[in-house]
Amino acid sequence: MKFSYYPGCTLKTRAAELDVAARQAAEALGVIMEELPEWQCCGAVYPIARDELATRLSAVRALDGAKRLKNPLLTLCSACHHVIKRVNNDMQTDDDMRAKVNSYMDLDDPYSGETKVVHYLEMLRDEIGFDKIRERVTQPMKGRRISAYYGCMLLRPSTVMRFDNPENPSILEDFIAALGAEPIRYPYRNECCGGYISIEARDVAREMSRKIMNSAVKRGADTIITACPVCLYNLNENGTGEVPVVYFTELLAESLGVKEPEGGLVHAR
Amino acid sequence: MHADERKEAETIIRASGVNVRKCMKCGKCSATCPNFDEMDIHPHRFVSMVEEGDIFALMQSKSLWRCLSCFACVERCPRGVEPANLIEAVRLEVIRPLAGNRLRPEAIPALLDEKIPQQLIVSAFRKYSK
Amino acid sequence: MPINEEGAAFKPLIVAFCCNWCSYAGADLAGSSRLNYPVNVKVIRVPCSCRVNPLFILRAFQRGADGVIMCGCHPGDCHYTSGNYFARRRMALLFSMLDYLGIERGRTRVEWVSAAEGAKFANTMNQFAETISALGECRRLEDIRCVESEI
Amino acid sequence: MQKIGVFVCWCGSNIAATVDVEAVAQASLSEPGVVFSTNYQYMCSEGGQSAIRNAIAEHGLTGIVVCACSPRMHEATFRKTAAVAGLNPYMVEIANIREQCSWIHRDKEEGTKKAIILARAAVAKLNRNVPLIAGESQVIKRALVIGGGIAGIQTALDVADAGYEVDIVEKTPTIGGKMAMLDKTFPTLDCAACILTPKMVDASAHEKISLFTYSEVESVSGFVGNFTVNIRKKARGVNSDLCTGCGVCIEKCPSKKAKSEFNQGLCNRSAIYIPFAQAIPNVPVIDRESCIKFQTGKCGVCEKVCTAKAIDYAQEDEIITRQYGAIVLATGFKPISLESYDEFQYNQCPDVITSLEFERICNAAGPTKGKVLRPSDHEPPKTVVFVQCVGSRATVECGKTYCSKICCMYTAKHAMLLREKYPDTEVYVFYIDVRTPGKSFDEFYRRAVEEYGVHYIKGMVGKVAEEDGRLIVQGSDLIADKQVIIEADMVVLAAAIEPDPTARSLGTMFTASMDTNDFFTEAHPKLRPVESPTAGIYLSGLCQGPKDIPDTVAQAGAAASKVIGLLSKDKLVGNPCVAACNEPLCNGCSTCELVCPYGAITYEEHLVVDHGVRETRRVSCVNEAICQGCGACTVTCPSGAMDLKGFTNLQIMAEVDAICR
Repeated sequence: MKFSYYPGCTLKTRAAELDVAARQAAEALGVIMEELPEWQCCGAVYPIARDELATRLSAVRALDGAKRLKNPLLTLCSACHHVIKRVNNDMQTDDDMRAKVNSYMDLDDPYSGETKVVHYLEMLRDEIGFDKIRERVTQPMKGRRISAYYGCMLLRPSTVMRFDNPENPSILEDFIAALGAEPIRYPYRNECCGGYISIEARDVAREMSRKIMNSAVKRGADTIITACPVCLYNLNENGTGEVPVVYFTELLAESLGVKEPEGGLVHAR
Repeated sequence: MHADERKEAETIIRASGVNVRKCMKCGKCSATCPNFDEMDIHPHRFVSMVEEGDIFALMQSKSLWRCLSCFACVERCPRGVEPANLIEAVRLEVIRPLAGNRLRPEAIPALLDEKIPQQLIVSAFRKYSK
Repeated sequence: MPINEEGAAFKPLIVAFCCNWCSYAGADLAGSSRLNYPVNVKVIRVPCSCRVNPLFILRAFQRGADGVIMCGCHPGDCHYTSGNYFARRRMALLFSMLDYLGIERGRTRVEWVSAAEGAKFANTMNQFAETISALGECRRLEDIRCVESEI
Repeated sequence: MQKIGVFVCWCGSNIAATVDVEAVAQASLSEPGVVFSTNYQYMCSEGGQSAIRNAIAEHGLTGIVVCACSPRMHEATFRKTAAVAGLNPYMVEIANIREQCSWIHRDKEEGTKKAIILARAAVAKLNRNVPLIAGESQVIKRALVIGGGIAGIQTALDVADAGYEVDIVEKTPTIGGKMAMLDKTFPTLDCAACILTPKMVDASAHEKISLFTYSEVESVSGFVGNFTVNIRKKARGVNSDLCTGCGVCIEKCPSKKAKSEFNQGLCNRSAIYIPFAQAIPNVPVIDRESCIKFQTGKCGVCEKVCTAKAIDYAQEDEIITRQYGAIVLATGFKPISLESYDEFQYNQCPDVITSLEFERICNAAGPTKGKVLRPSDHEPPKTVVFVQCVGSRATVECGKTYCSKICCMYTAKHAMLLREKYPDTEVYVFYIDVRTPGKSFDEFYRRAVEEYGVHYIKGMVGKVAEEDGRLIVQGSDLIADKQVIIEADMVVLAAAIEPDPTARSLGTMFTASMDTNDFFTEAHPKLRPVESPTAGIYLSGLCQGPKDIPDTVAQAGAAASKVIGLLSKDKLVGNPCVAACNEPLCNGCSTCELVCPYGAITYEEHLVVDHGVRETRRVSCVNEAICQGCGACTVTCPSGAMDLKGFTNLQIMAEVDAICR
């Protein structure tokens, strides 16, 4: 199983754990993650406005890079996945946008959305299968009560993202169960953590993050996992601090026995 | 309506790709918004004010900087109206002209802590500046 | 838009065969919903799309039609249970033969329009007229004797 | 040579505004055969019709062209007019210059040109018309009603009371439908069972009505007045003739884990069951999926305890073939699935329920004996939130674009009943609009607000979250421009309603057309609201569109009167536009027989005169009573012997020529 991999800027710096653990786990699962030879920051927010052209180009470059290598494009950071998947959708469905982008990029072979964009979690679910992962787990997380925090970017808008049920997602819970832990569901797992607002109004992000964390803790979670560096930052820095928030890949690498345990749960506190 | 304002309304409708006339005024967007209390003009009013061409008031609105683009309103709207897209389009109208930026590069270092992920700064920058 | 010799904008002549139960009712609904479509679309009512003899279509092209469209009930919804299936197969063969004779594929079309699809009828006619406008006049099968005898 | 009169209608300004009617009348005078033309404000009015009759007499017309609205509207009218004046009704042609001309074209010059051409085409066709005489066919004096809810029951009773036999086919084990599940009915608050069960008993006791419950329509053939229908009687596993309805089998059945369909899955039932106490017939059914005997072969308790020896595990489905003159579709509705509305947590929280579930909870015969209790902990709720328009008026994929019509009223009813029974309970209703057009309806809703103190909040609910055993309802209050958070104990969702899923296959089977929402379409939305466009098929109740019980009963009666009108005729005048074989051209190849969907074509040895040679040949013969006039045979005939009266090859060719000239 081979993918072109788009790590994104944050995974090279502040969220290196997300990236490193993902690579370790992929290796153990026999998945080849081939980092795109050239990539740029995706821009972190999807350019909603239809007259925004330049801000779409870096995503298209990544998509076209994977197309030339004839690979599906694997993403890991929620924001990157959101941006790249939606820009890809524009290239598939918006004739006007496709024409403008292609005339700007001047590619030998025009790009029109041929690349399949796959999030790491989708890869685990659809390509490998959680049953297979359950078999590969060497250090099952018995007795652990883990909550998943989805955030916004992976789920919405569901008509484009097609990731999971946007109001009652289950992919991370299935993932947690596959690792041998007990998934703890709570109603705010798809509510916004505040995102970039914390740069301007930290109190707003604090209120939102606390509501999320409180809800999970009340139901007995001992850890929260996420796929998004901003979500992790907000929950850890603006939450109640009652339970650790880690990347899902860290847990994966740990239970597959390919990661030193001490690097895992004490992260970022 | 002022001619400039009418032009702004047209730009916003074009750039957002939203058909405001589809709105049936049920208020589910405002019911859904996680940051409702921080906004002076609420999502459902954004839709009706764009429909009425009341753009200058929207351009002054605090809501522009409080919408998180979480897409909950887009997801749950029963008629596919996409209020978040309208807010984005108005925000762009404010920051696109020179001196419209809300966030200046010089201001950033003071805002940082050592754990802030790059992605957060980039998103804030993309949302608040051009 | 193509311009003919007189300098007027070319308005293609389109003959539309519509079955009485679905498509003709759909065309009526387009009318009662006041949906515009080109004036040169002329509808001929037949009981069922399977009543459309290929000869009618050849005749239309022979007499100067620029495009012919046949509309019927959606597959499975034929008032006579199976008529539209016959029609679909007949037209597939006829259109392929017409293509061979030089009547481009774009000039012939089969579309299923139900009695509830007034908007679809109008849209279909608009698109079809646009396609044919782009193709220009169709003189390939025109019967020269008819034209001369009229002079 | 024909003597044709052309009559151009103004239709008030509907036609005259965009078509120069005088010019159309003048232009048609130059067409071959036309000897007279005129125009008039309303051709379909008595004045217009008498003008036609006079002209026929005065000018000795042999045919008329009426340039007016769609032939689907008034062709029949003008044919009658012609007949009164002594003209064969099939010597009438309509040029559709309203729906297909004046209403779609804004430019008067262009519109007039097109109208002239359409008139010319009609004249060209009429020049080749010949008088046609319609055949007659028998009417079988029995009606079939599909669906045994209030719509089907009412239609059946009305038809049976007029003296005709009626069969009701109902797919579930009992008649009664959705109304049997309801508690009270708006706006009078009388109990649904009290008004429905007597009707159910009447239907089962009526000597003219036969019930086929737990049965489905398998196939149909024939045409108006003469349908043949195969009905599949599904195996109950219980012999209805022997069963006494004592209920011992139900009591003793060891498998009691199946979800009760009648109680909306809020409680369980046994594998052998009757849906509810007043079910008709009072004969149990074995649900083979949950029956231990059928699943494992062991058990047989019901057989042992049945003193009447009515249990019959070996019973098989039975196909019954019956003939009918008329068929009524009364297939009803169901609430939509709330799978895609997880923001309301319907699938996650047991205390988030649908309105139909709430009906069962309110109902004295329901799972809680009429006490309003939370499904999760059987505690009475202190705060209840109703959410309206869940899935109605939505253009997104998972919703329905239409208004479900009944929700505003039943929600007001629920709110009122709750406040009456439990005055301490706070009741909130989130609404987008309150729609109460109906007799005493708005007064009813106002009573909920003014007398019962129900809190109506204009806005929608965005999210429901369960925290500490309570439901946090986050909604908007558009009047106050606020987001409100209500901590509730129960949330009731007014789910949109949609046609029963079986309607789709029945629609195909009966060629009864449907709209994009799978509601059956009526022959005319205003003037023929209870007839399907297919002759002999009638519509009753919610299968035609959202409606409440009073409307349903009214429509059921209307459908019954149409059925009675049909069944009261001894003979039906057929459609004379049928296929006809030109025998000298027929070579007896059988191709036409193969494509005929009705089996109307047979082969007979006939004496044929071909170019002066008399010989006996095998030729195709059309049974005019069976032929429906689709024309499939005419196109398939390799020798061109088959033609369709009223739509002959020459007629259609003439139209093509006229249009392309």
